[in-house]
Amino acid sequence: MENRKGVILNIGPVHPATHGVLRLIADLEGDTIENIKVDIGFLHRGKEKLAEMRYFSNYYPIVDKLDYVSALQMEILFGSVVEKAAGITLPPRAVYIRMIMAEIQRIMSHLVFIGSFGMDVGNYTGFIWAFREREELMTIVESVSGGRLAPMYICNGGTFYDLPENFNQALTPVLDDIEKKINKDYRALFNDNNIFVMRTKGVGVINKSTVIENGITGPNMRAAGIKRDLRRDEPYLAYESMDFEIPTEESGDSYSRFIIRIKEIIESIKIIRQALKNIPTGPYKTSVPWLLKIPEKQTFVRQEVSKGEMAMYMVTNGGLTPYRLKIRSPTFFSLKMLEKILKGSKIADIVAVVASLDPVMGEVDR
Amino acid sequence: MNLESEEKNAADEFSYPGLGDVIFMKAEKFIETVLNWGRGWSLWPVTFGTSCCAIEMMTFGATKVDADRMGVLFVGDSPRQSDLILVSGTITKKMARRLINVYEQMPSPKYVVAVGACNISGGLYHDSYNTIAGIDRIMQVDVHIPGCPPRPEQFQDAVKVLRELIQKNKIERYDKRTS
Amino acid sequence: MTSELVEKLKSGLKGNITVISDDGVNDVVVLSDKKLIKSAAELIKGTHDILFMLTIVDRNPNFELNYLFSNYRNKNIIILRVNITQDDYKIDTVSKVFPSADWEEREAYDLFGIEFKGHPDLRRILLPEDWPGHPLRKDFEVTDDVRNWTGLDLKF
Amino acid sequence: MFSYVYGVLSRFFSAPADLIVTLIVMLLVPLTLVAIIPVIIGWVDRKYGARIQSRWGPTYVGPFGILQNVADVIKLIGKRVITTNVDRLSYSFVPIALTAASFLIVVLIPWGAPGLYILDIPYNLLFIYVLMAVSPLLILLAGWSENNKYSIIGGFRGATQIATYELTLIITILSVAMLSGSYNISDIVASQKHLWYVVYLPITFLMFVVAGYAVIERDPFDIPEATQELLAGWKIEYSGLRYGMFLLSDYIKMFALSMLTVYLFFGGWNGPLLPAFAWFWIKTIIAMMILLTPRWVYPRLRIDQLVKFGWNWMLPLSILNLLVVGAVLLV
Repeated sequence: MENRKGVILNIGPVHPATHGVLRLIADLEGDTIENIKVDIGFLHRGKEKLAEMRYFSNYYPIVDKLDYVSALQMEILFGSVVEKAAGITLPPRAVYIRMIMAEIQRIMSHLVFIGSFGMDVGNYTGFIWAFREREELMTIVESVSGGRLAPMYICNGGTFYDLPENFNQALTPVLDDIEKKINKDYRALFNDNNIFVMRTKGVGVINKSTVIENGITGPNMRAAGIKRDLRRDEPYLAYESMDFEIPTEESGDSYSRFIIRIKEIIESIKIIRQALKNIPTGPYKTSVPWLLKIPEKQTFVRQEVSKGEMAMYMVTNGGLTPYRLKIRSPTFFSLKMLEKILKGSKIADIVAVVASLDPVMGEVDR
Repeated sequence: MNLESEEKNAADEFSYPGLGDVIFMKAEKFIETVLNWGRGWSLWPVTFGTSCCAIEMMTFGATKVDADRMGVLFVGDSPRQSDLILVSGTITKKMARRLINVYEQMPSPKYVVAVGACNISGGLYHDSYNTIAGIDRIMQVDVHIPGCPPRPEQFQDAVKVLRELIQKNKIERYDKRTS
Repeated sequence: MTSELVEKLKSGLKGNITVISDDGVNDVVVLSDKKLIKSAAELIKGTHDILFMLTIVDRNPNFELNYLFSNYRNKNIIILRVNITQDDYKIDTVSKVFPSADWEEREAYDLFGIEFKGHPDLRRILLPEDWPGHPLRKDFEVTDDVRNWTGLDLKF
Repeated sequence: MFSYVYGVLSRFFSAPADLIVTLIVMLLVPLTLVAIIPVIIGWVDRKYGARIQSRWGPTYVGPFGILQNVADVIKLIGKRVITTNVDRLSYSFVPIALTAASFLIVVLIPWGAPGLYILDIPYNLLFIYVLMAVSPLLILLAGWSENNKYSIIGGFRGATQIATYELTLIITILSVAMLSGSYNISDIVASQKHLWYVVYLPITFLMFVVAGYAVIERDPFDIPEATQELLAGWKIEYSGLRYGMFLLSDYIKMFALSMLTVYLFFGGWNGPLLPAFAWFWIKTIIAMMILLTPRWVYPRLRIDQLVKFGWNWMLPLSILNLLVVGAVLLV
């Protein structure tokens, strides 16, 4: 970068559009990006070290803050790792409760995506609307778990509480409302909005080879045309008995990444409706001692969370705490590619592309 | 005898404020009251959102609570145009200098709200190697919001508390004159 | 398919491997020598697309590296386990073969201090350049000094 | 209006004093307007945007939060100013110049009834256009003087954008002027007595609104100050009262644009039954509400898309439009 003519612009870590604390160092020539570097780690809170200091049951609140917009999915993932290592089987009702909560959380996470994507391309109304719909679901999560962003609902061997009475009656109208609004209001504000399409179509194209090269997973991968979803390919909770589609798009640009998430919300609503119909009665947890001892073992579990394939690799040595817990975050892999796909685009595209990848820095930096 | 004369001298030296002084003092106080009224009702924040609390901060700006009602306008503009820094989220050691940097760029009068358990005592990460256990270690905080993360309504409450402090002129900053 | 890969690895690496479990989906292959990692990665490249994750376990004083490879076509996973001993914490990079290993190796360098020979851009990724020590090692203790340090003196 | 006020005041004051008093009053009127209009429009904007977003907007300060912007202004007045390495002269000059421009707009524009001017000059439409479009130089100067990377990028963007759309704006104004044969707003309004120009010139009207939007830098054309990209763009280093001046001039321009739209295309104060004044304000408020809407509905354009659109479509179309109008007039 010695003989440059332009400006080096430092975007972030405190910037309205960097979704927390992502830092991008752009080498500019006028309004065009010559070169860009990604700097992460501003939210590195040492969660993997903290896992070695916490009991298995006491690590859940920290797991919540991994991907804080889909905290329940993180809890479910960690719960599955512990249960697989300790050989605990879940009662069928707990499986269904977990699946319903995971899908609710997926919708909420995608709504945050829609909102922040809208705001980042300059549409403040989209942000407010998405958060309005999210708040309705948040009320449901609150009534189930007592918490909002960090619900602390999953425990070893099931869930802390059973679903409340009238859960079905409370959830169904909310789902109907969201489905209606996505098909009408959001379509008017985003899909049929010429300027929105102009800003996002053909911007930040990630093709199949880039996906495979960087190990990108989740909606960003499906937007590039690879049909893969761990819920279908490697079913974990009760997903194999559910009937749902895996939406894919071909172009791999920011617009298709947006469309994928819109479609996934609809599929999640479908899953929740089926699960509500088929949910078995019975106990919602098996009793597991609070202080769990897991023998020497290496356990690997991966699940499809809202950002992609998240995995945990837990090494235990017979103690009360994990000996080592490695967390694989999906966005950690997709951020690297920004250096490649942003070259030659305009400053305004940085914002649109970063938002379309839906990074959550809590999960990237861990 | 000695004591009496001293008292007498003190009485002689004490002078009542003249009419001009009174008017000046009253006017100064009035101007200060008006300014503080404006400051209390127009708190534009720097959204220093680093982690989980940032999402609740965004909810605070969205429909349910609507920060705009009490004059908290999320302009998202530069620190130069902001009065309030909402430090929402864990501050890591890599971030600490950036926080101070942003804070120093804000023109005074400026106020600091520390959001969440992480910024009060370290919270969940009190024994982590890379976080700052409470931002009181590096800056002066006016209002703390407890919770992990706090509810949006608590943000509203914090703004109310801060406004009352401002309007009663109870905020003393040690760096009042520096910037 | 993976057991085919195990056979391929066995022949390609002249038997310098031990297979722990062979259930067809979740193989753990232990390499006897860390110099073999590059050729092993090249053999795996044919059937697996990405380095899914790289888990490092501190078996004080040795390190155990678990390379977990995955692909986009099926649910096959292979775990390649290498031990590096305390004489030097160095190993060949696989980021030339699997580009997705780039940031994972930087993270391992950052948090454990393992040097990856031939890595194109081996800098710290999560912590600042002048952060002292490698925190995820077992001998790094979170003392009060570490906790009370505000990090304001960090340059980077 | 000057002579009217002079006539009224000369009854109360003797020979030299009456002129001075009249001058003071004539200065105070636009100053008050400059102060009050942004406060009201700012409140309307915030409240209207909030309702679109199913929020409430300001509610606490005053009835319906109408004093919210007063509080903002008071706060901005009491704010200290920090600057680092700025070019002091040009840094201080830009907000004052922009405020002066908006002050002059208020002085020159007619206020909703025939003859209700603060100052009547024959070519007031041209003058108002110049005052609205004077900003590219000032924006570039501001961006440069602040000595900040964001501000200089914002400054160049602003200069590019406004320079692109100024041409379209003046050509659309030209076609209206050709049709009416005058650059005076009163004459233009008078010539629309029977039919509004929006019927004759629908394309011109659309182009006028779009170009006007781009020139006053309102969303979705707020590219020079794009919050999510450049924080505040060319305004980034301004704080306190100077920033307040920018907000003020933005809203005055917004208001002037909606007034001009009514004057040029919707017949100004012409209308049956109701008095002229009422007609004008009804039309202006409707126009303003419509013009306030796009900010809350559209995302921001990218600078290259905007410039391409300007040079490839807007300018050729406006020239073609001008030629057609000229040909029709000749025939």
